[in-house]
Amino acid sequence: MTEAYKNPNSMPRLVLTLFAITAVTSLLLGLVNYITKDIIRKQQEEKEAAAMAFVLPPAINEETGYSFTELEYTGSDAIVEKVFKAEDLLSSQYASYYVVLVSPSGFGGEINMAVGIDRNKTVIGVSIISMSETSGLGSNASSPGFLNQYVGGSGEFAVSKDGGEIDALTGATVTSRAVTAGVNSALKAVSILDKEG
Amino acid sequence: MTNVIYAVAVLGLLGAFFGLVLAFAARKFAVEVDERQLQVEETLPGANCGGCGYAGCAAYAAAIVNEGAPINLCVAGGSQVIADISHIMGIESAETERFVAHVRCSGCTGIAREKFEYDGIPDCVAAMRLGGGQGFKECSASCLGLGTCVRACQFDAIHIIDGVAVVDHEKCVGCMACAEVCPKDVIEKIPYSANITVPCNSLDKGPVVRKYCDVGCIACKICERVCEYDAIHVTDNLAHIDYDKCVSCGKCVEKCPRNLILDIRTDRKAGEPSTANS
Amino acid sequence: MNVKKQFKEGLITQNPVLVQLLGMCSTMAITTTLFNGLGMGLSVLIILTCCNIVIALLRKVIPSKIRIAAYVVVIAGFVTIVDLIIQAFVPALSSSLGVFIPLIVVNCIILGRAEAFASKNSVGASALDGIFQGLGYTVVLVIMCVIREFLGKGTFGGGILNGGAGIQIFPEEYGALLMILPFGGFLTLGCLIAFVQWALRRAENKKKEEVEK
Amino acid sequence: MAENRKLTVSSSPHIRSAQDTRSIMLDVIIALSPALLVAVYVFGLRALVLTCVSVAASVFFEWAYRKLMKKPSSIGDLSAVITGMLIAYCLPANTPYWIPVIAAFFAIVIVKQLYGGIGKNFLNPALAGRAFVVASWPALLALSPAPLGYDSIFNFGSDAVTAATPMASLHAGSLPDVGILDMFLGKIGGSLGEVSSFALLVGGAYLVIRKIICCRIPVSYILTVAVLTFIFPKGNNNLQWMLYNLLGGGLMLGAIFMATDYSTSPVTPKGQIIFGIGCGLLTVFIRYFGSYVEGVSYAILIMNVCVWLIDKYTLPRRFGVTREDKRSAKKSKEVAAQ
Amino acid sequence: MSFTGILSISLGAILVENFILVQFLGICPFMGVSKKMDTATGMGLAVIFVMALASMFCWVVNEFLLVPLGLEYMQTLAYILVIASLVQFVEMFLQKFIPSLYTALGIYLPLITTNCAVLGVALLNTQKGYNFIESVVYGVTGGVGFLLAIVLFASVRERMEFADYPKAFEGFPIALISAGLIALAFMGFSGLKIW
Amino acid sequence: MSFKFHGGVHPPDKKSPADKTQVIPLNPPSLVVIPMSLHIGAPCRPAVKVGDMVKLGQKIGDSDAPVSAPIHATVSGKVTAVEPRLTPAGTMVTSVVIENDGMDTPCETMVPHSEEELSDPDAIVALIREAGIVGMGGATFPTAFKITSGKGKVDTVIINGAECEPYITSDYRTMLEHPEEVLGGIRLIMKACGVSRAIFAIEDNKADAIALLKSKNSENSGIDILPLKTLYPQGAEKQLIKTVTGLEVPPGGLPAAVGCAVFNCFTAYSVYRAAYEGRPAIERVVTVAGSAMEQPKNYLVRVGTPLEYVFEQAGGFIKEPHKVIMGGPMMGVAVHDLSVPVIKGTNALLAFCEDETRTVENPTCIRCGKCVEVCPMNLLPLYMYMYEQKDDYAGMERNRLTDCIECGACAYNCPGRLHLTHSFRAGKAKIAARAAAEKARAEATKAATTV
Ligand SMILES: Cc1cc2nc3c(=O)[nH]c(=O)nc-3n(C[C@H](O)[C@H](O)[C@H](O)COP(=O)(O)O)c2cc1C
Ligand SMILES: Cc1cc2nc3c(=O)[nH]c(=O)nc-3n(C[C@H](O)[C@H](O)[C@H](O)COP(=O)(O)O)c2cc1C
Ligand SMILES: Cc1cc2nc3c(=O)[nH]c(=O)nc-3n(C[C@H](O)[C@H](O)[C@H](O)COP(=O)(O)O)c2cc1C
Ligand SMILES: Cc1cc2nc3c(=O)[nH]c(=O)nc-3n(C[C@H](O)[C@H](O)[C@H](O)CO)c2cc1C
Ligand code: SF4
Ligand code: SF4
Ligand code: SF4
Ligand code: SF4
Ligand code: FES
Repeated sequence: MTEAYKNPNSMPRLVLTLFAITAVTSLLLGLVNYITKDIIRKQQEEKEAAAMAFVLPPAINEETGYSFTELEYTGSDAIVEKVFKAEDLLSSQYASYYVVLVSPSGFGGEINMAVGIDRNKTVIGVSIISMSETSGLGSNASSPGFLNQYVGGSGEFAVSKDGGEIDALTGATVTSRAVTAGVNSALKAVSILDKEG
Repeated sequence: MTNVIYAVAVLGLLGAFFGLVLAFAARKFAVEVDERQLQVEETLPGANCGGCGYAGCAAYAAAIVNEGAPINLCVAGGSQVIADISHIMGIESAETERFVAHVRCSGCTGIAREKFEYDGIPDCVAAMRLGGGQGFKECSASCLGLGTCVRACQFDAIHIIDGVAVVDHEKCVGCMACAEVCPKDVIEKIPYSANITVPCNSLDKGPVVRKYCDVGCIACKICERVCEYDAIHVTDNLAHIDYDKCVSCGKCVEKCPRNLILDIRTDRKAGEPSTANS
Repeated sequence: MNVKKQFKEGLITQNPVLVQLLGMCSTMAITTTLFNGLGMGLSVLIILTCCNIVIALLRKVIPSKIRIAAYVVVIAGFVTIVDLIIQAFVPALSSSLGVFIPLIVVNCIILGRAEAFASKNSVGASALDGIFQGLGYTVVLVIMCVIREFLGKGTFGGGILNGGAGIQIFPEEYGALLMILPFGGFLTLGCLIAFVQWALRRAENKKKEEVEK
Repeated sequence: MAENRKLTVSSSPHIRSAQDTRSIMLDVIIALSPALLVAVYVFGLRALVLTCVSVAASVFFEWAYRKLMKKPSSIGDLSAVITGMLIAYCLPANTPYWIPVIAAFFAIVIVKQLYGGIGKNFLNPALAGRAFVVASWPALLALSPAPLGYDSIFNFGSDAVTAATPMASLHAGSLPDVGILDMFLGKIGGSLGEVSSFALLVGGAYLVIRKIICCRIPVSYILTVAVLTFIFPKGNNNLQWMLYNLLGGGLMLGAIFMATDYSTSPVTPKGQIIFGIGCGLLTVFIRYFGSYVEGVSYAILIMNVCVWLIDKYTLPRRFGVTREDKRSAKKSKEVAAQ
Repeated sequence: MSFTGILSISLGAILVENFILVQFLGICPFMGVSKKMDTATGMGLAVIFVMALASMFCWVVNEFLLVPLGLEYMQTLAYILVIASLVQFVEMFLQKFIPSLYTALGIYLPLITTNCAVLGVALLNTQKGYNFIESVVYGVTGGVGFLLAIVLFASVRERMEFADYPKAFEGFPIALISAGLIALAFMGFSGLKIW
Repeated sequence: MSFKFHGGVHPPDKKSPADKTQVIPLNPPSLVVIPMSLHIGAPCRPAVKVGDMVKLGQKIGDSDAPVSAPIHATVSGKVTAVEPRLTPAGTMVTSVVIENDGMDTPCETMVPHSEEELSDPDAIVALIREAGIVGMGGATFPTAFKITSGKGKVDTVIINGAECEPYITSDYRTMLEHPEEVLGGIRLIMKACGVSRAIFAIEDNKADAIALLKSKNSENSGIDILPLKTLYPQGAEKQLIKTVTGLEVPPGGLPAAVGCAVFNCFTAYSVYRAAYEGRPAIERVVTVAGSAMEQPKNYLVRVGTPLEYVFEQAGGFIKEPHKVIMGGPMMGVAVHDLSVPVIKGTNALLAFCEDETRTVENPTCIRCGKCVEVCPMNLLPLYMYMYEQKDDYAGMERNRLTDCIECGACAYNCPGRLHLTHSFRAGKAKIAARAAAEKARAEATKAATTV
């Protein structure tokens, strides 16, 4: 064995060296992962929660905020990513809302957005988490002026060009349609869930 | 913590597996390769950047060893790599004498008469296609100064100055690519150490030369007479220097009635036109 | 060991991007804000230095047949570590660099230096090489970022200064968006290398003139 | 022989046709002017000013670059004027004046002169310049002003009423609400040089008659678009859909003046037809499936990139070698190989 | 796997998100091996081959080793190990058994190990959650996109031999700018969608 | 019916008013210089020495080589020198210089051949050879050899009356002034070639010549007079065959490969004169024209007459010429020394002033493709040029540079004013030089290995 090991191109030597290197490396990696994984998870959760809370009225209890529980979405709409039920547990008046994460495709790819909906299936807030729309055109979709058009509405939205009530962003009808489609999908998802129970 | 153990186990085994595969392949698929090719490959940076124009370092190494590709193509490696490769390939320029190209013509614009106005492509070979196949200068041996050689030189060592080609002896590596393309055969190879040159290529007799050129060799043999070292001889109406004998004393330079013979040290700095002649 | 020479090589005469033309993917892809550039540059610097050290240490042990595989594993290990750390502590950087952090593994600079330098030199020299080459890379990234960010968005120091928004030098609507798209990367790097080639040649000519005098 | 008479010697031929680069470019400028007249009529004098700014900038950059690089000046060949005109032609009339200046800089300095000037560039300078500014400032260029009434030629403002261009409606899959005749004559919104197919066709006819361009590229281009849009209409009126597609947008401008740009189109007859068909396919493809309303400019740019390849593989048939010759040669080779 | 799904992945990989011109993956070999049309073609074909293999193997490793054991964070390490070994194995195999193919393709293989596009395709497959077939399609068509880009680029570079650019731009600068201009033309495909 | 070859140009033909002027026999000069190579092929050995007295039409040079043609004295008088002299091509060639005694004493050999002799094809070929007749269309290929080498393969004789180049009217005037002789010559050539069909192809800008020849041509002569649409380079052999028969001569092949032989109409005229007048090829019709001349004229000029003498007789230059061309403006050779003599292929002498040539400082290709449009050989001149300028041999070969017939149509049409045809000449020289060098190298290594 030792004899074979001395020859740099012998089979055992090759195998053992590569094994040793990968093993040590993965050990190190495993350890680092062990340390960082919780931090990473927490961060992601916080980010999502922040985005979701953004589309809801301020939580009554500012300290704990809402608690979110993910509901199982059974519909077939591919735009809908996740549906959450948001509950303001500690408040005296119990409030519960839906937050739907949708990702319609816009001009430059998917638009990730969150739509807040109350029990009457009225939109209470729309926020864009991330998008890659053209800055100056499509990116104006994140402006409150545009998004607030949806707040308070329900049913089915459409862009004015298609005979609806939403004024499209100038020069960015594609983006406007996408956002509208996202809101519509969110509303539909909630109504399906509501029907189910 | 189990995750860490999994990690070590899985990846370690994966590593071992591939080590095994590769070891197996290395043994089963072994192909004889020129030892030098491996060495050259070692020497190359291994960046596989493709800057050499070959598909990666190994391909370039193979090309050097098998196809005699130039050894100076690796951009990433720099001069050290070139030196190392030349060491491996045994093409160390074994302290042989260095040669450079030299244009045997001083027929600058205004000094050599022209037969006609040439109107065409600035290329010596093209010019030779017109008006009888000798170009537009009266002297049939002269440099045409249209720079075909300049384009052939990879080292920016030859330039047209006042209508004749002039070699920059510092930059020239003596590859003679210029001479190969020159349709006039006026470029010769001289030792880098040579100081005295006769920049004329005309084999015509004196009176004929006088008619068309202000500096051309008229075969008067004065240089032959003044040379104390028997280093310059007129054959076929043209003076030739024997560089084995020439000691660069400069006597011939002084005495040449045509002011033709050139002392490179004083008369012409590399890349500058001849001052002695004008 | 010639620290000064290595420094000069890393930054200028053997600059990995401008002269060796390595690692161009990330150079062009992520140089849209100063933050990206600095983050990427420093990550590469750290990884490169670590890898150089480890590979210099192991250079006598690794058989040539599995050289590439072994190097790659070492590199990938460090890259993943850095990746995890960035994800944990600088999540913004992680999301804006995206897939380009794991891709540092195949960044030609790292493997290139491992092969060209670390596998042949002492640990100390390799460490220095890693630092200086990494520095050379970072500097180029930063320059690219500053140019592209300024022309593209009219800002300076995006992702870092002014609460991440960067200092607005002229209104964003006048920024040439294309400069932060792929085309801008190619153009900026092309012009930068052209500039360096021009400057190097000029310096060389000057030197030669002085010698001649 | 008289003393001192030095004759010139050159290779045959010793005579040259009168047509030179400058006269060709001048003809193109003439052919482009009807479209400018219509643009002024439709969009007001601002169209003229915009064109002038663009032309001046192009010529200036051409001159400045050559000066800076110590190369002989080339503005005399007038090609920069065409580039300038075409840059303006493919921008909306309400574009801010600094936009064409930047487009001209990009077109002339980076796309054209950096490669050595006329004939050496591989992308159409004007289109590349347009692509640069459109991608850089999309918000400023997304809208085109509506055509004016007869009385408002002296309109210089950039705040004219904007309206959806016919192309935008087509992109959305519906027929625009303007008449075919208006589209043909140019009383529609759009980039300033593209609105009047009539004026462009007049210019194209002039170019063909003067033998500046041959019809292969424009005809194969327009035919391809016509056939495709006729076969695959959105809606059920094939003919109308086809006509709107031909007349709306920059198809005529592109097919007649831009796809035919010498430097960036193939020179072989077969290659020119392939190029035209390629442009047509891509135009329809982008119009139907792409996010750009208008496919012409990118279709031409993409085909520009392929020109060298096309030329390389469409060598004309060798004189004296017929297709049968080739086939039999191949066969005999195979036989020999066996 | 529906036909339109495959079509849309392919179209995306070849045109809309071209690895080179849009995603900036694999620039080094793209710049390095594009001086001549035939070597460029060889490189492109080799990339298609390796990207397909890498997509396949990495998908398997991910699906059956990493995910079940919760080792997703090891992706990079595992993938690159797979790719590097695979490429080297294939290279040795070809050299021994199919020398003709080796001279045509094999010489490009080492260059591909350090090619961002190959690791990139594996990582993107995982990121996009593609299944096995989708992964392979993405790998192959991503390679086709690379081939398309590098062949066009090589033809443009061939033409540039006859251009006349300032000396400072000689070599890579002008090549980079040309690549940029091609990318500009390819912007025409951005946002392409076949419904 | 006629076919069309690809491309072609139509430069302003400028044939007027020379086409209206009668051919004037030019008085021979006091001294003629006759180079011993007036044709393609082996040069002749001088058969006279200094001091000899020679008669008009006396053979003064001949060669045994098959591809050659004898040379005759074009004046009577005394040989004053046999030495290398400058020729129109610019080279120095051994020439016989004869001092004209002004008598034009004819040589005894100058007798008409008998009808009987003229019925034997071989005898016709022999007399054509003896008369030193070579292609008068400019190529100066020995006509007798062309006939013999094509025997059996050729079924159609094509007579080239295209005269497609601007300015030149020498063939045209010959057709107008000697229609019967030309037709007679054609019949002799047909007989010599052993064919029964000849097509006399004439461009339609010579309508009256066509009409005249048609009226003189008998029904059953086997000669078809075929009017062609005017287009340059219709007169080029391959293109002419294509327009007349629709066949294409394969690359590197001879006209005989498609069963054709092409003769210039002045060649036919010369054959007639040699047969029926016994007059060898000692003179030819030359058009003298150009912007430096006052009146364009046609002269019957003796071979060996110095150009300066011709110009002088034609009224001298009204302006300093910038360029003097022997031949037409599209194919002709520019000469730099006016002491060179008229040779057998000289169909025109043109003296141009500065403004004619339209050269520019910086020729730049704009890729307009106009060269491609006009190239009669289906070539891509702009690419040939690009590769030639780069010395890229593979590129030149791919683009078939060696197929170029140097017609100049591309360069004529090029708006960028590139020296296209010149470049192709240089390219052919480079390719030939390289091939020669390679052959030498191969032979050297072969020699080395066999040793
Ligand atoms: C470079 C560029 C970027 C664009 N970006 C967007 C965008 O982000 N969102 C969008 O809806 N439209 C964008 N557009 C415009 C669309 O392609 C299209 O013109 C528009 O949606 C048409 O609708 P309109 O009626 O609003 O003009 C962009 C156009 C260009 C040329
Ligand atoms: C471009 C070109 C143009 C020519 N034009 C004519 C012409 O107009 N008339 C003519 O007789 N020969 C012309 N020739 C020469 C013919 O090709 C051919 O040599 C000649 O007709 C053969 O007859 P010959 O041997 O009797 O001269 C031309 C050749 C070339 C290459
Ligand atoms: C080396 C050589 C050999 C030739 N052999 C023949 C021949 O055997 N038969 C023939 O008809 N013409 C022959 N020719 C003449 C050519 O076919 C042609 O007539 C001549 O080159 C001039 O044609 P052009 O003026 O059209 O170029 C020969 C020419 C050359 C240069
Ligand atoms: C028929 C024709 C079309 C032209 N089209 C364009 C054009 O679309 N864009 C442009 O910049 N220049 C155009 N030019 C001008 C010129 O050829 C162009 O700038 C070249 O690309 C410069 O190399 C055109 C010229 C001609 C003769
Ligand atoms: S040396 Fe030869 S190639 Fe160079 S310019 Fe003179 S003649 Fe031309
Ligand atoms: S080509 Fe070679 S020999 Fe000639 S000048 Fe250049 S380096 Fe010297
Ligand atoms: S000179 Fe040659 S390339 Fe030019 S048109 Fe004539 S045959 Fe074609
Ligand atoms: S005619 Fe002249 S300018 Fe036009 S493509 Fe040909 S060579 Fe170029
Ligand atoms: S850095 Fe991406 S291929 Fe080199």
